[in-house]
Amino acid sequence: MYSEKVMDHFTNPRNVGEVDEANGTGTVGNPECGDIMKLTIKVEDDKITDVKFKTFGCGAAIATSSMVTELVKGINLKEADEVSNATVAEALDGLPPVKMHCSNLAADALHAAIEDYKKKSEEK
Amino acid sequence: MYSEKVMDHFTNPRNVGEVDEANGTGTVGNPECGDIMKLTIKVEDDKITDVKFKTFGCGAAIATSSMVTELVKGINLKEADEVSNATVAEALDGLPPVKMHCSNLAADALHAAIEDYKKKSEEK
Amino acid sequence: MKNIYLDHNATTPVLPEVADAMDTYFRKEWGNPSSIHWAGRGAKSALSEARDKVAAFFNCTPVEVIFTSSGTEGDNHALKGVALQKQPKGNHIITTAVEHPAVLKTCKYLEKTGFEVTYLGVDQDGMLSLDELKAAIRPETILISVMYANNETGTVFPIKEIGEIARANKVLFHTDAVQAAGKFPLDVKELNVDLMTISGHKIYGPKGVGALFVRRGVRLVPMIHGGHHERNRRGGTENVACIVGLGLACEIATRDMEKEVEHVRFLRDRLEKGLMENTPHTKLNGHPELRLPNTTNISFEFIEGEGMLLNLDMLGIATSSGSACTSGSLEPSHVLLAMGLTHEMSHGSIRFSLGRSNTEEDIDRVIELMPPIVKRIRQMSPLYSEETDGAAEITYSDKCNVK
Amino acid sequence: MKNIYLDHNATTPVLPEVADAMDTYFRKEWGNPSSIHWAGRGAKSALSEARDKVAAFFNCTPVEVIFTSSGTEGDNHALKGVALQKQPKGNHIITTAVEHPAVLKTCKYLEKTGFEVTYLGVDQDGMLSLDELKAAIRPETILISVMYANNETGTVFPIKEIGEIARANKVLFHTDAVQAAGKFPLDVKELNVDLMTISGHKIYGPKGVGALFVRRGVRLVPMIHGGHHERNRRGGTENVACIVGLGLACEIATRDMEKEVEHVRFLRDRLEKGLMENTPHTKLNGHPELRLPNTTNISFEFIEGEGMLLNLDMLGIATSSGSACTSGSLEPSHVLLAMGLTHEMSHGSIRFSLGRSNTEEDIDRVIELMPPIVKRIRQMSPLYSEETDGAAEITYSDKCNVK
Ligand SMILES: Cc1ncc(COP(=O)(O)O)c(C=O)c1O
Ligand SMILES: Cc1ncc(COP(=O)(O)O)c(C=O)c1O
Repeated sequence: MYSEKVMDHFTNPRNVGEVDEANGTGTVGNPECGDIMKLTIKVEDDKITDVKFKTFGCGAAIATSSMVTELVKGINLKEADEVSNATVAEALDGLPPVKMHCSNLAADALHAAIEDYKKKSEEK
Repeated sequence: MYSEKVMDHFTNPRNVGEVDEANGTGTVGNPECGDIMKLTIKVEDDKITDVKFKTFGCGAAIATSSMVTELVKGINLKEADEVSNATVAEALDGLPPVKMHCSNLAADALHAAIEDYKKKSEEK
Repeated sequence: MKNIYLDHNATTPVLPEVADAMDTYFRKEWGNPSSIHWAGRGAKSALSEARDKVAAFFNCTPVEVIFTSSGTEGDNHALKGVALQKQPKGNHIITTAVEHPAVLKTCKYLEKTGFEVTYLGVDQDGMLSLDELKAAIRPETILISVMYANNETGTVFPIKEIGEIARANKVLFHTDAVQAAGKFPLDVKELNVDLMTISGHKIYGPKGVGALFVRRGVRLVPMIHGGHHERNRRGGTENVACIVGLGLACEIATRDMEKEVEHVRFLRDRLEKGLMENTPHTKLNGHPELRLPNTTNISFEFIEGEGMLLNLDMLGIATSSGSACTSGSLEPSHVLLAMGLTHEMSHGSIRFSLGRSNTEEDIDRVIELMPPIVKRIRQMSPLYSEETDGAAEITYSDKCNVK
Repeated sequence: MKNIYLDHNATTPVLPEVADAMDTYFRKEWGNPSSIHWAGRGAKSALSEARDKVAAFFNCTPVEVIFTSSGTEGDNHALKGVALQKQPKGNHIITTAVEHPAVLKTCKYLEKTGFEVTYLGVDQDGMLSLDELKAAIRPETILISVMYANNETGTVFPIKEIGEIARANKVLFHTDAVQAAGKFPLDVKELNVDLMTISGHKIYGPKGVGALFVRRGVRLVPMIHGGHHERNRRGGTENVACIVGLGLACEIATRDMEKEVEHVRFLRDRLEKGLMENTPHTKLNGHPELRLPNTTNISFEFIEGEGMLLNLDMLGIATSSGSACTSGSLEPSHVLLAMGLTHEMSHGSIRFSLGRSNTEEDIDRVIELMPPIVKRIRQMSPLYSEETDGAAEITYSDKCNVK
């Protein structure tokens, strides 16, 4: 069902957990929808220096979460803004059609975390 | 599908043809119904001394025709009157349910032939 | 004495390679294709390979294939599925008087539930008229269902032309290609059909499996509701082994078609000629040219088919009779009656349908053995006079003995 | 590493003796049972023997058995067949909220076509209330359809009592016995049922075949119209080989039932105990006693089922998850939701369903391998806090990411 890359990220997920001293957090989804993802980022000089995830969801949800953390670690916010659901799915060599919705979660969580960071920095 | 007795009577039908100098003929059925049977009998002293059949119909129709001729050859008219569809079917060790209607033909033809004989003798 | 099977339109033997392929899915890959664990994966990919093969057979895409449990289910699903889906738009269906019971009985049922059905007649060769078809189309016509080839006579209908007419009138078109499969290419694009039914056991595959082509965009009300199988179009755990068998049978049918058609046509022509030359009072039923290459249907005057069939069977020769004494009365073939045959002639028909295993010797034996059988049964018939070698004089009673 | 199959409620392996019996009907007796010649006779008598065996399984007469292409078809046929037949008399059907989709989706369809359906709820053990059932019966109620045993939780309903209620109220009663077959005797007389569905592949027989018991005198509108098959009740050339397989599977199921039930119950109890003792935050789903002897369904809090399933699969252990991400959204089990579980707990369920080939070593291995999997996935879950070994504080967005 899943590509090798998906299974790799599912089996050995990268960047699980919560970033110490995170300055941006994105939580998307809720139990009624099925999937829940929480992404924490640390942004320094407009760059995502650290990122971690915690995900409640199916194999695809975990793999996309893991993949999105890999994709954005070390890049600047502007580049991160451009990471879309399609980017994540592609990086995983595709997802089964019935699972495509899961890849929405990862990019959404990322953008929510960036949003949160920006809001917080404005407040400062 | 058919009992051994049916197949025997179908394969080696007894008394096929028309009785020479028959004094009773019964024809029942028509092409629309499917089966047609013509029974000719020779009655002497109230006794069926000869009987023959010709039948257009399925295996069961031929077997019942053959069987009815065997059943009534040599018996008197009163006994012949009592030969029913059930008698014929029983004598053949039964017929498949879907073929039960065929056994109606043989007894009907017999009774029609006897009727015909009686009518003719009255006319004399 | 070797048995000779001449009833391939009733069913065909399963090819050994098909049986071998299926075996794996009973003994090793018995998993449920809906399971995502190891046990289901083999079954799932087998299903998808079989779907590819059937799609190639139809010249369509795999998502346009729905697996069914028989040709009969395919016909039912196509007709009822379209009828119920389109009911708000129209209630008129056009079919022919010579369809298989899978279509005819379904139409009779639909008539009871508010649909109107036109049954197009056929001429003495069993052929329909395209003009009559065109004239039958109304604004409320939602479906035309015309079989590709007739199972009893082998007469082949002009499917491509009917498809064009249907398309020009924006009416959906279903064809029952159960008998045409393996004998003609079933190119749904070339043929302009929207729905097409096939059945495994007529093409050397297993019984109890078939496929329905449904053109992308054509929506059907499902007939069997349940899980997410077949993209929500047909519920029920898939018969993986039989579907694998169907897929392979389709592949082999395409591979061998040309050779097989040539083979059966040669033998069929020889049989037909031999039988008709050796026996007086016969009539060929079906179109002289536009006919399945393996089928010959002959009426033997004055006698009834089952008797011939039983006699042939005793000699190991399997054939089929147009006359079916199944439902309490000796029903003559609705196909032959529609072609204008009398009841007697309809009752007296025998269908010989050939297949890949038949040989010239088989055929010559049948040609030799048939005339004495016919002669013997004619001698028993009240409709036949031996003296004149013709019709006997007989007056019928008008009452039927059937209740 | 030996694979361990714990998903017998999804499908069972075909017994080698069943596969052997079927083989004959692909390779030797491939005839059409409707043919009266030599080629059809073997198939015909095989069909009749299989029917006798299935009738013995139901404790009914052979004419009360209709062969189908799946449990799903049986359920559809029972529901739609009764509904359409009885439509003039009434339009109300009673079923439960926890039926298989074969019943639920059919009811949803019937609702669209003018029927009213009452879906009885269940309590936290998945049990229904007979009082609620009685209260739901109305003058226009034509059918009660309640499954014998639930496929997800194994909860067993009081069929005999429901049958008595139905009979007392002169309402027809159908039960989907697909999962109960082989685990309880299916005596239709004892149970007071009018219609009962079984499926071959849940009792070590083939997929794509099933049977529907229809009590003599109960008339159904046919679902698949066609030839005279199954006494005009279900058209389509019979899947002789699969039907033979079903017949033998029924015979073996009866023969081995007692032994098998004892075997799987022992292992299931061991597994259940082992899993729940070794892992905190678990919940048993289903009735503690009135449950299939082979089934245990456990929710692991804070995590989602597919992840566990995939991890188990990587170790060769086949199970099933109540959470199905198939139709574009992660759907939690309708059965578990009906029992009052939260969405999280429904998502976190795993079903282990045992069968005859499982061993004590299998079970002990699963008991050992499961806790680290659960731990690992919990560590990834935003709902779980390792520090407190409990629920994490988290605020949800209220928008779903699913379109
Ligand atoms: C309770 C129940 N009913 C019906 C079915 C459907 O049977 P089948 O898989 O033969 O379509 C199943 C199994 O999937 C089941 O568990
Ligand atoms: C033309 C035609 N349509 C439909 C069918 C039905 O197919 P099946 O035997 O698979 O039910 C048959 C064969 O019986 C057929 O010849």
